[in-house]
Amino acid sequence: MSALWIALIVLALAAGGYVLGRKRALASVGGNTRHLHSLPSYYGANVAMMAAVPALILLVIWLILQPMVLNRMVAPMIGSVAAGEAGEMSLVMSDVRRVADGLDAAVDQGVLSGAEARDMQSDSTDVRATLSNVGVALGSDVTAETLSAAQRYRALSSTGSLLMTVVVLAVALAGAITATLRTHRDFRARNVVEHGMRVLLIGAACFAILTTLGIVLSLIFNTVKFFNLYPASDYFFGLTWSPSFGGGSSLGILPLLWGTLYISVIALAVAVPIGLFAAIYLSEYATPRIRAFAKPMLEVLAGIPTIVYGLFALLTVGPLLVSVFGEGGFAGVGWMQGGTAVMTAGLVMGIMLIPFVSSLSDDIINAVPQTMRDGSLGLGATKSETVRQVVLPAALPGIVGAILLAASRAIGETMIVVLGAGAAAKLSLNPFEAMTTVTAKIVSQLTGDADFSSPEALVAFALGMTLFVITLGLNIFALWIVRKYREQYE
Amino acid sequence: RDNVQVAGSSTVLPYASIVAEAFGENFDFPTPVVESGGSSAGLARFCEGVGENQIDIANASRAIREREIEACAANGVTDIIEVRIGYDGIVFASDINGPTFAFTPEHWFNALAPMVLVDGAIVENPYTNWSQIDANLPDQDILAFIPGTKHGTREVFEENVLAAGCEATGAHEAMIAAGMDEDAAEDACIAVRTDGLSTDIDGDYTETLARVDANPNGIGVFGLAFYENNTDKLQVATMSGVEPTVDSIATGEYPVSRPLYFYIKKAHIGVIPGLKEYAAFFVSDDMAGAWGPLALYGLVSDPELADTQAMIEAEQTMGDM
Amino acid sequence: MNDMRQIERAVDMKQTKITARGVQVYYGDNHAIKDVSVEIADKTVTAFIGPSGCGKSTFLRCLNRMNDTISICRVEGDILIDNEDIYDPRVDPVQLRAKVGMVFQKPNPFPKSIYDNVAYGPKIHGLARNKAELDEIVEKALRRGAIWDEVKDRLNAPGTGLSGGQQQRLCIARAVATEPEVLLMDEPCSALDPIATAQVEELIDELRQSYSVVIVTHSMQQAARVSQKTAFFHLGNLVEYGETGEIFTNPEDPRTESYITGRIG
Amino acid sequence: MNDMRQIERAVDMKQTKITARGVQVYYGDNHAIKDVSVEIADKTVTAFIGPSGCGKSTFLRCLNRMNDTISICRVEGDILIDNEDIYDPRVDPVQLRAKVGMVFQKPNPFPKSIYDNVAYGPKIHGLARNKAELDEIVEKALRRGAIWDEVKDRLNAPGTGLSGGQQQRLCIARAVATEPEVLLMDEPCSALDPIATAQVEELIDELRQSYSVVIVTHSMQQAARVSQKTAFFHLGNLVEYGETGEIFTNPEDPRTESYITGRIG
Amino acid sequence: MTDQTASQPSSKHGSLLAVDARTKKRNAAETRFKAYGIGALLIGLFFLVTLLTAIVSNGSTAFSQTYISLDVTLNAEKLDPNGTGDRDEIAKVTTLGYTQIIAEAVANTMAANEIESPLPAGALPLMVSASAAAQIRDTVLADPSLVGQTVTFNVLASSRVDGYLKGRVTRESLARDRNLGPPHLDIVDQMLDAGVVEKRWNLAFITGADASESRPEQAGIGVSMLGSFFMMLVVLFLSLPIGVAASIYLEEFAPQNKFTDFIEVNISNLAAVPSIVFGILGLAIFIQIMHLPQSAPLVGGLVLTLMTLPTIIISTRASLKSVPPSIRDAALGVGASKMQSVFHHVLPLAMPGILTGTIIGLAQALGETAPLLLIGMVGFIASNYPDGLASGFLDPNSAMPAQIYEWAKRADPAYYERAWGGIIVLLVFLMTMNIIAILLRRRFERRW
Ligand SMILES: Nc1ncnc2c1ncn2[C@@H]1O[C@H](COP(=O)(O)OP(=O)(O)OP(=O)(O)O)[C@@H](O)[C@H]1O
Ligand SMILES: Nc1ncnc2c1ncn2[C@@H]1O[C@H](COP(=O)(O)OP(=O)(O)OP(=O)(O)O)[C@@H](O)[C@H]1O
Ligand SMILES: [Mg+2]
Ligand SMILES: [Mg+2]
Ligand SMILES: O=P([O-])([O-])[O-]
Repeated sequence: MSALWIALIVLALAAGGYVLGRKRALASVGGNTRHLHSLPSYYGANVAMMAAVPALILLVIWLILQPMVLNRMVAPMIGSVAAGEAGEMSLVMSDVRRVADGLDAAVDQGVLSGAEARDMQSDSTDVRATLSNVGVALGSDVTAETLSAAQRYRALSSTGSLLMTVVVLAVALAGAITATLRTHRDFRARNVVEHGMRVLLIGAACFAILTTLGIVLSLIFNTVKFFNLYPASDYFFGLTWSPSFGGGSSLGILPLLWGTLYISVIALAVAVPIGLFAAIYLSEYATPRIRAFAKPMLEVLAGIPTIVYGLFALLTVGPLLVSVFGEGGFAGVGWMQGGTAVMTAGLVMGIMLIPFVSSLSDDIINAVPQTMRDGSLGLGATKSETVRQVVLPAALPGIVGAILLAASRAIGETMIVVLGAGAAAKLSLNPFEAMTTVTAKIVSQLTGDADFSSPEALVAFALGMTLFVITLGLNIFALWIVRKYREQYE
Repeated sequence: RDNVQVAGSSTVLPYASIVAEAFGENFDFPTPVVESGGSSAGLARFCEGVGENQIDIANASRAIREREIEACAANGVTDIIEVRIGYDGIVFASDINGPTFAFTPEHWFNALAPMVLVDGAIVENPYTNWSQIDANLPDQDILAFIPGTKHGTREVFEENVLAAGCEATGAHEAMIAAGMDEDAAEDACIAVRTDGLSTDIDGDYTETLARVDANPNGIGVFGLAFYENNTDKLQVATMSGVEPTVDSIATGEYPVSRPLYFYIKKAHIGVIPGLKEYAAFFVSDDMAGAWGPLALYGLVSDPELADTQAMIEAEQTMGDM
Repeated sequence: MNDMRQIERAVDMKQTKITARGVQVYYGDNHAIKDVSVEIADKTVTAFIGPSGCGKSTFLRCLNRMNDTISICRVEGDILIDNEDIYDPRVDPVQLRAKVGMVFQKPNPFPKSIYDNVAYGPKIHGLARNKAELDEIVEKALRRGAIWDEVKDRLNAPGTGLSGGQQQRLCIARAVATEPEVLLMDEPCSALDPIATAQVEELIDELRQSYSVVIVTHSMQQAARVSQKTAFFHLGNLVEYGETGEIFTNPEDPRTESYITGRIG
Repeated sequence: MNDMRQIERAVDMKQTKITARGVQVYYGDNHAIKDVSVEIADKTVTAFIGPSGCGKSTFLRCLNRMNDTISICRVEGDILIDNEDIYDPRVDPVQLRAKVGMVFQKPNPFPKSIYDNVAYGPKIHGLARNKAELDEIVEKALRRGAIWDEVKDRLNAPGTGLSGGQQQRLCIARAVATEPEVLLMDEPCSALDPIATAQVEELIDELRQSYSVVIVTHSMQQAARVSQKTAFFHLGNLVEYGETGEIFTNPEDPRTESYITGRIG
Repeated sequence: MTDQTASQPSSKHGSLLAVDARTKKRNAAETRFKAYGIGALLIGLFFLVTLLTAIVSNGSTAFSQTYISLDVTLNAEKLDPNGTGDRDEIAKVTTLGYTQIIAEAVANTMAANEIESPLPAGALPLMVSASAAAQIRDTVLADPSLVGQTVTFNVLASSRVDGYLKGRVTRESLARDRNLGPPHLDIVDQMLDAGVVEKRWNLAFITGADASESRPEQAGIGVSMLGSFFMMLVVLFLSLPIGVAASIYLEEFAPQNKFTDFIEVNISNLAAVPSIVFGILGLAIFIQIMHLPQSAPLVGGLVLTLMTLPTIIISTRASLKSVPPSIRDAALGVGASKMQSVFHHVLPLAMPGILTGTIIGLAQALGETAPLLLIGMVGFIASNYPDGLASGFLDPNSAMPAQIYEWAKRADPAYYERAWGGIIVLLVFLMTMNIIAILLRRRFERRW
């Protein structure tokens, strides 16, 4: 039976358990819910939980472990490479699995009978051709050893699957039955169910950790490879970034970090005041109708694909800035050489970030209790004084969160930078010069033409890792600051 | 899985997509999936291994490198068929309304190198206007949009234009004479000035076009196909007196071009339905021939196409060559 | 009805500070104040009494236009302070509220330090020229709010961490710190113990020397102790208004009588 | 100190419901309750009196572990209800709070309809088998809270749109709807007019038949009227605890005496 | 102000009708403050309008397309030389074999309308889209009996012709074009007069699939819209519950300890991870380890879920934090458990903020391209409609932003208008999604 079906049956058991548990609870008090420890639905949920959760966990673990165990059992059958390296062994094993899967598919599609698949000999049949017919890709012709290993693998795995079906369903049933038996007026069903929910909540929170782990793992190997090819000191302290195909690239991260920082700061300098003032206006001054209209409108800014912003920067904002700050421009300063500049990208990115600040802040500000405002207005404060001195401080933690989110977004943005800021990695103070950011370079090195095991391509992983570590540091710092600040306050 | 999966170069993508579309129309096989993402990323995925979950073909705008072949082999991807589909002509084009240019590699070297040879001495590049380099060139400020270092085109540009120009102007010799060793001189030849007169473009040709649009003084580096689709905005420059066309590139008269490839996992042939048929269809005369839709779109067809066809028929892998 | 009595009495020598004429208040469809006319004298304490929900707070909030903040609330009729219509479009509610201070029914300290809570009003009105002066104002206000001794050691602690009664006194201190001419107090002693109540009542008495005070209270004793005039509200109507002594000893309206002779809180 | 007296009196026949032994409460460094021991009898009304900020609310919140929600708050000592230590790790605070209801000092209705405010408790405790039963429970609770007549026509209006006193009575109704065994009331009548106060006092008297009621009040009269036992707190100490009559007529501690002979609120 | 006692000795505050100097100043500050607010809002809206105008003016032309109606003689000698009438026989003629037939059809149509041209017959099919061959071939294969007859087809004009009618292509620019020349345009002009050529509303753009580089006139965004739709389903159903659950744990239940801090820092850090890194992660975990299929909306959705989670968590936590504690107290006080107080009272009150986070998070996910690049959803992918729920999640597909990104890179300028047109469709899609959330948000919004 397929895992999906088992899961569905378990869920059906759980649903039945819910009804049963609820009924039994009510029966134990003759229908008078007052004498139950918890609401009847909690008893039902308890039975459902006990039926489904252990069984499903077991199912998942089984599905993960079974192939490993089978590998272990089948591996000795392959004599030829047994002494060889682990990598080679795993390759052969994956071939064995593929053949086994192919045999399954062939039986399913009626190309082979069950007996044929079991007894097939590699010398008498062209296994590869047979399997090709059912669309299973094999790297080479199948050896006798592989075939017999695959056949054994099939046999074992079908036994395993049968065993899995039996055990999982038994666990589900056992869970349902124990829980049902335990269902009694004094049983603390709510506590048990809530405990279960709490575990779920913790699990959800741990997703962040798993993701982080995943990111680190998917970056770390290539990062290490990169540092084997390229000296770490040059990477961390190098002042030039100029990859080249023929080798001899300079891959210093500092200009990229500088560009990232510079562009983000400008973007925030645009987005934070505009977003915050817009949020204040919307939540404190605007009529409900204006608010109902303007807030979602601003949110559209967050949904416009970044490539549009990129084009906007390249085609509209850049030339506009040049006509002001370029040579012979209105400002007559001649600071700007070309349309692509830190300023261009920063401004446009700032526009994109407006709704991040405005919408989130608006919600937070709106949530400050009216009595706070009344207190201040009652003292003869103007609305703006009330906002600045009472409402904003009360809403500060949430607003800081919104700004941090916007900052994060600014650091991670690519498209606008590529089109708006240019590809030049420079360490310069002039905001009207072209620069680039870490993320833009991650994308370009990863999708470029460089040889994928050369430092020029692998540096993308190192850049990702570095940025990750730096933002982690910044976040720890931010948390520390917020804590410290809060202690003074409460 | 019943469809062919292809990934890799965005330069090859247009051709691959034309072939895939026609393949889907004319064969009973499903239309292949052609992903872009860059030659490097495509080859990296290509080398992940053999199997249903792995791509069958990697497109590349350069030849696979030795190190990559090793990485492939380490993952069990050993039998690789290399298919050269034709050439990508690289052209220099400027705003349609501006003056006409006739370049030589020397012009470009003198325009872009940080150090050039002036009156027998290697000095910091003094040129800011094309007419200072050669009186025959129009009186226009130097402003170049060249491919960024992520692009393979950059390598071709460096070798066939800058290095050639360096050699031709005598700067290379002068550098050696000034005490540089061979490597350093080569590096110096292909270096690009950083004072803003030359801009690296990490994006695509559309970005280069947008920049030329915004700066009528700008001269951009494009693919031939891209230029041919945008003749309303761009005019092309000749190089060493040769106008870039499909023919002049095919005969090798026009110097700046690069070959385009795709790579097939032999292990997948016969297993993934339609794989071999797709590859054969790609290089068939109907598609990749001198009058096929690919050439019409701008691919410079390979004079040795027949060899390639035979190679696919025989499933000849790289090692067999 | 009260015009006649006013002429008879000595207190009436005092100028009229607030005049309300035919005031109607609606919350949406709910008619909360029905045609109330009243004259509140300067340098007097006026008490509003009446059963819960009769509209005392609502009427009080009309007097400094705090009702403006409730969108569904609509006010009709005239309210004049110093003979100026406070609902005149030229009137700036901010200036009005500086002149007419308010202590709310539910204590609502700002989530700031105790010091900042009190200093807030003086700061925005520019009552202090420097920090020392501000310190002085804060201390004086906290003393008048009868809370100085309890908080003098933790002026930087947040105002929200105080006990209920402390919060209420903090709000009183906050209101008096801005030195309004009229002080509206909505049940200022409801959460206070007798001693604190006595101190607040003393404060009210002191304020009466220079200001006009309107106080909402449920305690008849308190009304009798601190006020010179009392208004009795019932179901949104002003049933009776007059000298406090008169109202308590000799009410005209049967409803007033039944209310004050009910059990005393 | 109170042990001896307990033996002498008739009321003491009643079982002890709540026993507190050596309770200490800290808010961070602030020692808010200092070594308080007290026994609260079943079917009795116990009043906590004392100046503002002396720790009445704090101690009250200890009795149903509402202090758990204040992170900086630390409780030491033993509190037993029906001889079970409520701070025992095995005790489920939720069950405890269902048994020990609470009316807060500041009225805090849910931002839901009036009906839902009251129906919430019965719903989560499964007290009603169907809608009709629930309606009945809600009506009964609102009647007991002396607010039924005012809100019966707008049960679906939001609870937050009520007047201060109405909100307080709504919260009382909400608390009694779950039929707790012990009811803790923190100044339940502070915002109420005399008539409503009288109704709530009647309710308290009625509840005493079956439950134990603890009430915090600033009104000596109220304490005298409704309670059988009175505890006087001062600066976090339980100064005196005993028969209400005794405390008011013949206080042992000079602090108690000076407090109750101060001016009466 | 205290020292301004002038007119009325009884009132130290002065007349209410005359605004005093300090109040004037404060009111000016107030007006300024409000003006900043309006200004900020207007700036935001101005940018929005600018962007929308640019998008609409560039993209609206994608919604109409030029068609040519051709009388095609399905020459039996070419299509079925042996006269078998067998479908398989006829199928041997590839689309390339139809070029001649189309050339004849164009010539015939011209003759019928008395249009003369110096062009050789071989150059005529260039005016017709390459898709015409496939269209005719498919019709023939569906009904082999048509062979030998003359059938009227409405075929797409080539992108150059279409561009000419839309004003994008001029005679001068065509002079250098290898594909089409001014003589073709003369023909088109006359065909236009004859009513053979017509510009029509282009539904196929909204419903169609991607086309190759050589035939932009055929490309549509429909299939990738479905791809986006399935991805958004995954994102919504995973990131919203997980995000809200995580926030609830952190904000309401988590004890103050190192572990909680660790989670918290991780979450805010994930918000700053560049989206392409999520692509690397997705490639490694979902495709290489979990063996999910390439280019599948399911994988795209999973990757975008991981990317959106931090946004939702951060905004949800902020709004949970802003629910006043007295509400929690009230619930606990009537004997609700912590869990009940959160789910019954706190969560509904925090809903507006949660929905805002969801809107912003989904908007971000909907417009994101970079991570899709690595899991194979960018390129030439969409060719078929998914034929069911499972295939919608698992079959190779692209997504709207990826499609737009691809189009924007393509050489033919006809793709430029399609890229902008695609953005219009994307925005309409986004707004539909938002409106639902906004209506929900309105229901939950209240002040207390
Ligand atoms: N959440 C809190 N955080 C810090 N300190 C607190 C907190 N709540 C109360 N306190 C302090 O604990 C002490 C006792 O407060 P409590 O609220 O118990 O007083 P109370 O007797 O109820 O006063 P009142 O009659 O004014 O309500 C006071 O000093 C108060 O400032
Ligand atoms: N914000 C509001 N929205 C709707 N109705 C309201 C609002 N505030 C008060 N009301 C209604 O207006 C009437 C008068 O309320 P008000 O608060 O003035 O009473 P009150 O006399 O102050 O009572 P209490 O002594 O209980 O505070 C009541 O019926 C009340 O329900
Ligand atoms: Mg009131
Ligand atoms: Mg208290
Ligand atoms: O995508 P490319 O590798 O061809 O630049």
